Amino acid sequence: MDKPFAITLDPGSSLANRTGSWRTFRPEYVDRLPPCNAACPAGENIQGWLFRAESGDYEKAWRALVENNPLPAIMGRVCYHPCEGGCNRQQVDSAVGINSVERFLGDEANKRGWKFDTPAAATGRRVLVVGSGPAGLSAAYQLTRMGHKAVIHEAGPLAGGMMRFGIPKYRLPREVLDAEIKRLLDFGVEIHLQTKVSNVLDAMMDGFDAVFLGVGAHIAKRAYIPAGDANKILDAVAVLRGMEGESAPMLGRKVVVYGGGNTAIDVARTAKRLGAEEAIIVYRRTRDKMPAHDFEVEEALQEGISIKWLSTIKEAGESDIMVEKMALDDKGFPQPTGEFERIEADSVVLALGQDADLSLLENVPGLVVDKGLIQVDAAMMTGHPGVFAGGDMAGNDRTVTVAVGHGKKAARAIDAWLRGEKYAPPPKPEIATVERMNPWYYSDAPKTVRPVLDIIRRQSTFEEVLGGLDETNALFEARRCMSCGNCFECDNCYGVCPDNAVIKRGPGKRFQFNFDYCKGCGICAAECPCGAIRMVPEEN
Amino acid sequence: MSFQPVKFYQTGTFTVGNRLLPPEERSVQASTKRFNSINSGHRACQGCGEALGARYAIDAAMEATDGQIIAANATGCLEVFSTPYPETSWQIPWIHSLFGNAAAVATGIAAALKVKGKKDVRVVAQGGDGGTTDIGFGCLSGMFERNDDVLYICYDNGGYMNTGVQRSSATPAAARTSTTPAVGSDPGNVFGQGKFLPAIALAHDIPYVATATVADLRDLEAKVTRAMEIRGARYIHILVPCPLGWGTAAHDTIRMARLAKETGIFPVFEAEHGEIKSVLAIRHPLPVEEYLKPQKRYAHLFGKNPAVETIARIQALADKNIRKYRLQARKEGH
Amino acid sequence: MLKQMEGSRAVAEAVALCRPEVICAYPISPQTHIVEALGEMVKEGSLAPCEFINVESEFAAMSVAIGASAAGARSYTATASQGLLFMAEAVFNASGLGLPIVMTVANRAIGAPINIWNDHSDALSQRDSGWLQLFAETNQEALDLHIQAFRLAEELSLPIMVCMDGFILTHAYERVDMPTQAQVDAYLPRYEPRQVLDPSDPVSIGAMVGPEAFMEVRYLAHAKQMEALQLIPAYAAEFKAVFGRDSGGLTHTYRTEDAETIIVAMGSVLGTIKDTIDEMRQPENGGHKIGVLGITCFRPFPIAAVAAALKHAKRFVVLEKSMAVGLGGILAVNVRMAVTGMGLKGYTVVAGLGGRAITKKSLHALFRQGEQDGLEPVTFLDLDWNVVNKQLEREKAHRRTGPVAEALLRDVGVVGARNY
Amino acid sequence: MFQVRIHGRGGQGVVTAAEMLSVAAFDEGRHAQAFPSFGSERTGAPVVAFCRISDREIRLREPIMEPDAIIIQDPTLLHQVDVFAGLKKDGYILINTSKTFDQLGLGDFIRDWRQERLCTVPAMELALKHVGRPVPNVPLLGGFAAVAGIIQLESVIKAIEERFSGKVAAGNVAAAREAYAIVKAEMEEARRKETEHA
Repeated sequence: MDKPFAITLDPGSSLANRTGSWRTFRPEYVDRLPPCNAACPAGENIQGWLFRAESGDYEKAWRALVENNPLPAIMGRVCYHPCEGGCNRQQVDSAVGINSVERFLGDEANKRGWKFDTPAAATGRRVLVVGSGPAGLSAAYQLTRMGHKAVIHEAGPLAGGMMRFGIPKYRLPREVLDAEIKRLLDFGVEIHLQTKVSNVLDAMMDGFDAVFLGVGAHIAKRAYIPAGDANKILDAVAVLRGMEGESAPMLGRKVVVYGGGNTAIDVARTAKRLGAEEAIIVYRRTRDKMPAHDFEVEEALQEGISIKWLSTIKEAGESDIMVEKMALDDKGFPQPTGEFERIEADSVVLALGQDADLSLLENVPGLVVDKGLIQVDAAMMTGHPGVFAGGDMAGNDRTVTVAVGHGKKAARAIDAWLRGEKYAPPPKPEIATVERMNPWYYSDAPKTVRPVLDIIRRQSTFEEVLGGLDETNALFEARRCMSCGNCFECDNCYGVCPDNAVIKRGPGKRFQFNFDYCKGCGICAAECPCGAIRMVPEEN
Repeated sequence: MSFQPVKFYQTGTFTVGNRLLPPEERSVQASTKRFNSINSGHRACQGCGEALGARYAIDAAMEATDGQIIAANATGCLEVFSTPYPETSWQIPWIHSLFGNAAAVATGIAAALKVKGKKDVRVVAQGGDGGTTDIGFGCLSGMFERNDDVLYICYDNGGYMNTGVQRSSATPAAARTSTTPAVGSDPGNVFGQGKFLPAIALAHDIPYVATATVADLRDLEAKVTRAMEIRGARYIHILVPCPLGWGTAAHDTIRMARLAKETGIFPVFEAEHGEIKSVLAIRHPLPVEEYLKPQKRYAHLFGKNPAVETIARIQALADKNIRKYRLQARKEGH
Repeated sequence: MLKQMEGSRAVAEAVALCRPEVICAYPISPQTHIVEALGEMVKEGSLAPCEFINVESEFAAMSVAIGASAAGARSYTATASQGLLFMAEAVFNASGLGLPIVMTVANRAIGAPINIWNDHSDALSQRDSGWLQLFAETNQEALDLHIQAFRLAEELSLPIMVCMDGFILTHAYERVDMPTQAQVDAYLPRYEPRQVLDPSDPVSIGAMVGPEAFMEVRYLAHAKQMEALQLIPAYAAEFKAVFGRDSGGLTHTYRTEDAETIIVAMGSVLGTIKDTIDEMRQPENGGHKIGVLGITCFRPFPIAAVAAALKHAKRFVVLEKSMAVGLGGILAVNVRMAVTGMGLKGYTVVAGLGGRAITKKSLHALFRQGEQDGLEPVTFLDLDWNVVNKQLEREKAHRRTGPVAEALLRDVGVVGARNY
Repeated sequence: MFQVRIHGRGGQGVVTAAEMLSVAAFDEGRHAQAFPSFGSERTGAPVVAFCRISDREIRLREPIMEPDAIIIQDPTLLHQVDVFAGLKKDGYILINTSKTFDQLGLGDFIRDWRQERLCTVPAMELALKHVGRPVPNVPLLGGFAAVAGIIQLESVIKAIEERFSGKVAAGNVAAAREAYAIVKAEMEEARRKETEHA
């Protein structure tokens, strides 16, 4: 067309004008550390596996999950999910039910028979793992992935450690535990049961290049309570371990549990299920000071367990105990009041904590033990080169999740050590705090409530109390993830750029900036829901 | 709601797109095949809300008509930054005639298309608030009352930004502009003046009137799409923050639009034949200060001696909008 | 076909024969009868396909025409006086964008004081708008000029005003030869726009052009008008071939062969001037050597044709229905430009403003005075000096003399008692 | 060239009358130019229209200041407007009235005029009778065909039929014919009187 000069122009000719030269700040895509990941003692990439679960690809999600934790079905039941405590979604509505999705994925794996990915080529190195609790299993798994041979020596008759002998069935059905252990065995982890290591250095001589100790803390702490002959005083470890034996422990009609930790709750709830008419927890402080998790306390109360707050047991008689009332001082410590009360009790179970059996470490040079805990460095190595430790024996934060984290960390350190290197964890990116995000974009979607077993059956059977999510709910829950700090391809940057300077690269490939036209306004960064873009000054 | 909320729990319908949505539920802007009706290389300020709003709207119109759009543009920022000789950013047939005649030019185009039997080709007129509510008001009203087959889109940034931020009849009360400076006993724009053109459009009983902001892309696209399903005079009034004129950070453009809507300052609704059919409810109610404070044009209301009464008057205006248009926050469904 | 009809109707029928596709109308006297007639034709379906749009202002009328023309439709509107001024911004815009709109201007005075009667102030106020301006002497010519205008406009991609005296022509019933549709179709090809808004070949029309190219754009507009100086006579010749009538062209001379004095004028007053000249040329009246040059095309101004027509005369008298306040004439300035250096005596006569009748009687006196070089450089025909002087004295004497127009009316007497 | 000036009031069809007169002349193969007084006067206001009839092209565009004939559609104008301005003494006058010139108070004024050129016709009554509306313009044209002899009655009737249709056309034709007859009779009477005087 013979167009009029200057007044009429050909379409889109402004591409000749490179407005990128206007820019003084440039946007940059980043991956920030989601607070859930940061909070996970096992170091799971939660956002990462949720991201895969969101698209309904549960197997991929599970595979991403088990890179850091081989026990998702267990974890999805027994983990106290500090991730959810860190979840940014709490500031929108409520935390994402990470734990329930994890359980869904773990169960799905068991149901579908998913196996771990083939390990790396064999290195020919052998590592002895002492103890088949979560720390040991985690270490053995990670070592196996890296191509090392991991051999577990377990003193007990069954693998699982405290997961089997400390956590009641109604919280962790044994077939779940067995299934995840079996997957590890199939993966190439070797477990020798009823193989107690009494001297670790001797055991190492048996062709091992390193050792990881994860013996746990199985020795119950005692408290002195004057007691008549007839009164039954038991410890919680024994009671819970007894549950795995041929016959259940005899606790009587009225059971008193002494202590305020999760174990105390577990015992009381177990007692109730064993037929006790009354299960009473006696605790010296108040509910808000109680170490047990609140939701467990709540569940226990629902099941009819009563708790005597601010009380200590002074003596145990034949069929009752004497309890002294306590009062909190201004520092929050309980002080005796001199006020007493008698409570009927057929048995008293002490749940006052556990110590580790460190006898196998006698004569190991360089090793340091402090307050019953073996001391390790940042790479989980003890004072003795080549001897690593983790789990309950190495810390006071005694959860399955912490143990799994210890095992993984130790495995990575052992791998480095075997290569004559020192393990250095990769630098952690900055945390994707909610201030770095634009949470307005997330629609209101309250957390899904997991099904809970009805109260009657909870008082009489060891069926699992907390149910799992079905697929729809699990998907819903996964999709509540805000993907903090990590691009989830919401197209916002692509859409909100006034200069069309964002290139959409296609599914899974995220985006890139077209710096020919980007003027550096920063709308993309401001409107990125998950905080995966930052503005940096242009260099001169 | 003017659009079917997407059943997607992560970000609902608020983000531009999402990898998990089926393609047909994604926004036009999410598509790699979107038209980019206004292309890169335009000379709009950093963070220009109007450039963004225009691309949102025209791309949606292009999508709705399979690319059969002709646009008439009033003089103003949009025109100046998009078509300085020898470059144009427009990828669609586009004409700029004058400041005050975009609606009439569009009427002419529509008449030409009708007489030539080109039923598929649709006409959009667009202008800023000055070109729409002031100088172009006569032509616009004429286009409305004749029910000409034109969609008129007003990009409202509350002033004559092209000429250096002067007051228009869409400038909000108390706002500072070059012609309503923040001096004297009553600084900024006068209360009780100005007009809300969407309401005047409603009074014409035209088939379709809607408001939108650049902060609710899905809503905006749904409205443009709906408008293109209808024949006759249609009007969409889009709030497009102006970093220059409002004195806001370039990156805050969408945020400001969002705050305008969430505070009730700017009611977002949709009407057919003079009757309001739906409103975009406030999601997270906020006091007007949240909207006013980031803007330098309201800076005189804050500082050492905040103009409490003035802020209260603005809050009252927002509250009135909330009552009048029933914008109260309500529970979001899944 | 010969018909006795009103000028407005004749123009409307001629426009209809040109198959306009979009017509926009806003009422203003004295053009209303034209668009009323067209509106009826569209409404009853005899003019189809055509969109007739009742707009809300002249500004909108021109704007609608701009849009329609840019979208490839043959577009037409009509206006006058205040209406033309009200659309002025769009008038300039239409030519700037190179859109071949044809507009009838039913010439009328411009207020204040408001006045609905004929003069050329309106069209001449737009002389630099970039439009071509053609002035009709008779209704026949008005009709013919419209047909030529569409062809010219579309060939040049420039808009054209066809100017006809308000009331004097628009409302006059007289004989016209109305061409047939076949004739018009043979003369006027389909509109092939130079630029068009079309989704299949998008362009941006109406870019902002800065100092680097604006002069060139303006020059090109000038060059187009210069081109029109060639096209207009050519199209008029072709018109004659098809329709058998001498209509249009740049200028028309009447009895100028041996004229020593040539009157220069535009529009319908040429008829009265011709009658006067015929009478003056009668031997019994002294056989005055006087003739008249009619300017048909005011823009582009036919400098060469005017110079050629005047070169053998001794003097020229420009009789114009317009006025450059503070200078004198508008047409006269243009004519003087054409005869620069030719050593002619030239006089400007402002006449007929606001519908003041231009009578043969006055012309006889005026022309005789002109022949004897007895005219002031700028003369106001039939000016009531009595009234003017009274007011001037009043203003000298008092500060608060009130509005001039009203004061003059009091002096002149009651409007209703006006002589016809 | 024959020049006619028609006086009346807004709404009485003054301009239409001038136009129809031009059409009648055109139908006879002559040139004619009809035009109004270009005012914006409203219903009831005094209105003037003009018509020139000639065998040659009419170029003159000035208002008719020296008419050959005057048609007065509304006799109440006689005392308000100088309707006779410029009319020569041998000119024609046709007034819509059922009164005589004397009764209208014009006796002295027309004393030395050619009496057979001065006619009245009750056009309003004829219009009401035949058309049913008080529009005197068409009957007056019928009367004018008689009085001036410039145009034929048949041409007027043709012009009526071009302008109107159906009942209105028929009524107007009848009114025009009757007016023509009335005026013809008046003129005969006047001529007879003049002959008597002579």
